[in-house]
Amino acid sequence: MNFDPRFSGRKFASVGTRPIRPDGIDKVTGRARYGADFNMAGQLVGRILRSPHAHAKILKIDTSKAEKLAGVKAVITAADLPDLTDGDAAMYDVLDNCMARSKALYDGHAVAAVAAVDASTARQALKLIQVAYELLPHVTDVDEAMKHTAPLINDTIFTEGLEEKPVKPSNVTKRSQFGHGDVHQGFGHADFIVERSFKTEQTHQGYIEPHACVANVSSDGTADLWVCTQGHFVYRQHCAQLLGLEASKLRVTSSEIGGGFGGKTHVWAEPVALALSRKAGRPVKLVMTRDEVFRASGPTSATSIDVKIGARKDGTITAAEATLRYSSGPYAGTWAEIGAMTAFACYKLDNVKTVGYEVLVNRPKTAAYRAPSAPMAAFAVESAVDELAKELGMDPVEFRIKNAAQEGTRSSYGPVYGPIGIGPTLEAAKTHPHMKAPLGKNQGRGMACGFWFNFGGQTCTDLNIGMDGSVSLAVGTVDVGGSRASLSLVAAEELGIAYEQVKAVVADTSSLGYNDMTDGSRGTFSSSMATISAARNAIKILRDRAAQMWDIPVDDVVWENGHAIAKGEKYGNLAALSLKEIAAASGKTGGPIAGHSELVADGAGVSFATHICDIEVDPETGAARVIRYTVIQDAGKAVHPTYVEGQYQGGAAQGIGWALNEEYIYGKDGRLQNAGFLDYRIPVCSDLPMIDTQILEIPNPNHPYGVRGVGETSIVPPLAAIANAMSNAAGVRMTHIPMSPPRVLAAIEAEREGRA
Amino acid sequence: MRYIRPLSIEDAVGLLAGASGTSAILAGGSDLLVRMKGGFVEPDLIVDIKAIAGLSEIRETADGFSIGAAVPCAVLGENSALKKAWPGVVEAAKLIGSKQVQGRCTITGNLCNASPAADSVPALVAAGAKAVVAGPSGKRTIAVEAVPIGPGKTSLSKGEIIEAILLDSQAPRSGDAYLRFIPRTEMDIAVVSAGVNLTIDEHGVITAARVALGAAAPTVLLVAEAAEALIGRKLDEAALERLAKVCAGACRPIDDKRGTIEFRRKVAGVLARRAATTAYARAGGK
Amino acid sequence: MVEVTLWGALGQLAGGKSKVEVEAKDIRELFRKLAEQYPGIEPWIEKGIAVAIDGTIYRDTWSKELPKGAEIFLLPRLAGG
Amino acid sequence: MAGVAVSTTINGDHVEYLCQPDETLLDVLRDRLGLTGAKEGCGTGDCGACSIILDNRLVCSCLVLGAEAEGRIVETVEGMAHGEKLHTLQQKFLEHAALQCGICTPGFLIAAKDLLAKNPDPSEEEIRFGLAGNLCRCTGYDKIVRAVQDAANVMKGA
Repeated sequence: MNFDPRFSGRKFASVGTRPIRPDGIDKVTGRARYGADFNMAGQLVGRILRSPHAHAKILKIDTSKAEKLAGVKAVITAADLPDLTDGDAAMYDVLDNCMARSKALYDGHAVAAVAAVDASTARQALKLIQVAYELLPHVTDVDEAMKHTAPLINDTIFTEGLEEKPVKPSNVTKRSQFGHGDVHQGFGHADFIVERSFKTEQTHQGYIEPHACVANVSSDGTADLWVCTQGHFVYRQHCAQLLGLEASKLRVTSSEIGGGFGGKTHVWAEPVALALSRKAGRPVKLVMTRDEVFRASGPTSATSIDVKIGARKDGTITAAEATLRYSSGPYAGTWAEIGAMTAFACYKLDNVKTVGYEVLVNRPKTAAYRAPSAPMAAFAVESAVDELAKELGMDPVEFRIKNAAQEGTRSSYGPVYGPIGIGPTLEAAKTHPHMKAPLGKNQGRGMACGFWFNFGGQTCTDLNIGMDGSVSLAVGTVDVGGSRASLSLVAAEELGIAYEQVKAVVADTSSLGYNDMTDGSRGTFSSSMATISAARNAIKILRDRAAQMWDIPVDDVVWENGHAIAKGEKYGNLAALSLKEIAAASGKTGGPIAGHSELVADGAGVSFATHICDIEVDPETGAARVIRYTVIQDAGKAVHPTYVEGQYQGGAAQGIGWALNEEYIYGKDGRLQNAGFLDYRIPVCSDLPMIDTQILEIPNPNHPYGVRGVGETSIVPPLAAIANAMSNAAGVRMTHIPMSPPRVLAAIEAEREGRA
Repeated sequence: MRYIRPLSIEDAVGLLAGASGTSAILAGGSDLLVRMKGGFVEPDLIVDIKAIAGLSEIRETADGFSIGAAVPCAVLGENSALKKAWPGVVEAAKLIGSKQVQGRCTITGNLCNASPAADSVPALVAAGAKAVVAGPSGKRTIAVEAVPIGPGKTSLSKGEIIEAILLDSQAPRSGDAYLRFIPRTEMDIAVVSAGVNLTIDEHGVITAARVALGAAAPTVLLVAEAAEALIGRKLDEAALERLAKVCAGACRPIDDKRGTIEFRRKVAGVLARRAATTAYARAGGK
Repeated sequence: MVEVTLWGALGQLAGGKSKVEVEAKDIRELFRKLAEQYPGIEPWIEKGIAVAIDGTIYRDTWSKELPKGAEIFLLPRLAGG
Repeated sequence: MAGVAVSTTINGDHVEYLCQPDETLLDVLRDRLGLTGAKEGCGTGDCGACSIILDNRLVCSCLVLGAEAEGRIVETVEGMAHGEKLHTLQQKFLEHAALQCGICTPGFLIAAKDLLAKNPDPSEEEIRFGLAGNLCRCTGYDKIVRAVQDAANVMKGA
């Protein structure tokens, strides 16, 4: 569906307003049901036994004592989840991650599970399971894992993407490369070259709701799964495949979701809960503890990145090059590839080359985290860009404006851009009052840009019009942050009715066609497209019914402002029929009125943001505090601006946490030392200032209203924006994220000593 | 597992002394329940001391204050006399965990948990606080710094309970202060911390001082040399400089997930200096 | 005939070419012909390849037409958060 | 383990239950009494999602034993609204879109209620420090702080 140019000048009736969300009341009164808030009669408590070792061969698992404990109804190991993946390597990895087969590959890797009548019995049962391990050498650092001497995590892995086929196995699963032009020649034309190496530590999405599900498998092969997920249709497919169930017989209902940010795009414990239920013959509720969430569910990659950028004296970048190494946990991933694609996407470059290496380490399987892989690449590139601007003596905003990509620019990842928003966000930053605000002692300002692709994907929506004229909208994309409100606005807009007349729900997998997950910033983009299409299909029927009611040809009926109107002089006496009137008569005019839509929502449209940030650094302790923050981002068209702002603010806050304090800390023994919210430090309320937002609206040519995805891009610039602010506040260039106080203080001291 | 809520200290002592398996005292529960959740302890007996008369009260005595073992830290902040006399101690108590945790946690529990990073302990040590210990063989009063003997270990023997923490009335022209370093603004465990308590004469010369450091060694450190660096002087730049140096030197910290040895040393000095400055001002020094 | 640009790894599988000519009217035909001409690419197509047509990225939309003179760019399929 | 019989008051109602001695009040509320408004985000007092008010004091219900509620007064998010009428804080959270996923919302509402009861006219800084025991991963706190500010203004005038 393309952008409807009629809308560029048109005032929307509903879209762009800020009503209260339909699921709000339940959420403020405690009635909303999340993953752990659902129970089934006779349910058991499921618990998972996890490896305490970073890397170990599983020699034997003795479950006999646990099975004999009174109240234990099922104990399972990998033998109860046999390999049905039929050569699908990616699914095999998912299976092995859910329940280790021959080896435990990280601290927290599941090795067995129990279902018992209550939590304390289940806990006791776990203690009775005896696992014999043979410890293997481990590696958790991405650079260490790449060395020839590193312990091999999987000796069947030979690096893909090399010119010559490797003869020895390696922890590097794949090399990827992007770019165009000739960087060697480009650097030859540069007057200034900045070359830096960076490292970022692993972070977790940090959703407040732990993974939770209730599984019920019947002996006839039908099953129900209640679960907090970003994509219940995808969970259905994966669980059905891993358990050998027919997809249509597994009904998955998505609960309210207490945060996902990419971490709930992947099955972790759900297949285990289903396997337990199958074996026990009773429903099983499985809720991860916070410790398990950190140890065994989706962190992002740790990275090591080298960047080299050259520019002429006039500020034109002549060449840019980056080598990016991303950890993917113990299974193959494509995270460095995405980093390599996004790294230089903001800029117009004649000569650019990026190389990515996917690296296995003994850490949890890497999962997507909001614009996955882009923040680390942007941290490295935008830090180097700032350094280069400094060397050139140019203002960092001007330098970026001079080199910003625009419509017609060949992107660093290949294709040529259509209309894009990087230039406008930079221009907006340049004139933003934040840029001119005075700074105090030990304070510094930084800015940085960010890019993300955004996705569309398979989407299906039902719009049913009740006989009272109210509209129920069933969508298949999980609502992670207010999309039921925005989709209701879109339905109201198309039908020409009030927002309050529409009630949006997220349908279960048996009630609606397949939908891809709510990922890649696609929720509102894709489902709004499907909603528009469904509404237009419903309008066709409404017109037809009105034509019947008037007994005139349907071609003479138009739909305007929620009414059927008979067009032409000859119908002058016919009063317009409201949606409500047509719906009331529907029983006599052909039955229920509904509109359906099944589509692949393509053309999500890339997204850009520019962030500005002020920080204050305590030079005696290295502590940094963000004192002012501004997000400027292109939304295409903001359907519900308040929730668009919310996405901008939330992404920025996550980025701030990542920049300053969040990190996975592993001991020498390869065990995670900070698997809790006490020492995995996500920002608290008193850590942050208000986060100002500026929404730009550069219509996406591929959406009828011009909507772009907005969910992810806002996490991309903060790491670099804060590093650049740190450089200006404390005079140190931090190349290691997070910029925790010990690291900052050490850098300040080194700088002092260097100067002395 | 049994949960018992005795009504007298004698009953509590009797229960604990007579217990055969592992037993735990429950006041605020903010350490105990976390350890139970993590599976680190599975007590056979939990003795909830909150129903014992007097243990949930702060009493003003002839000598100063007696803070019952079950008084939540939030209550310390609501006692204006205590806040006026010992602002540093109250600040420290109100830094533990969150508002929610402060509604439950106690300074006695913070002391008995024997974490090197306990927030209220350096402030109590600087203030010269004492602990009243009730046990099978009667009551005794010991210095607070004598309670923790190593991470997670105390000098209390089986059946002993700390019933109250005693603070003297603050001497004239005195002031205390406590500062800790955490990476966030709230909700963290101290990476390193410093408590300072000073008395000055009418000329602003320091006549008495106690300086204690937290998270700088296996147990709280009372740094005598730091006090010596201050006594007999005004709190000028040179005194502060020496204080910082002595404190940094006195630390025996470790590298861990919360900070490095080097960082803790440097910041211990910085915090001691800043806390001394505040304590001095509170004592009326200029 | 459309000119298709391949990304690095894919180019290696096409005999080191970064651009190939394919007679195809839509994405489905493009994938089929590519797999015929360069069998090494087939497993990648199975795993999922995205096609950028004049800068707009499409995933599995087989029926999407490839307009004459359009810029066709193959990209790895991405994950999102 | 022998169960402990508890008689208590929850949201103004007299409630009796039997619980295990090691069972937290959070588990009792959620699993025995069906009051799932309080959430378990961590179980260790670090996230505030299980916040309740116990005898007028804000606490994490994951750090309270069910047995301890004997004879005490418990307030949860389920008791904030009166019939159809939402508490001002609830209304303001909706109006300001102070929730995205909403999992932290009950804890924030309870903490904010406690904050405003003790300090009816808090500064932004006092709100931020007053709510620092409640983690939110979606909003960046901006809209939560604004909702509390607005609610404080309305409640002062009432």
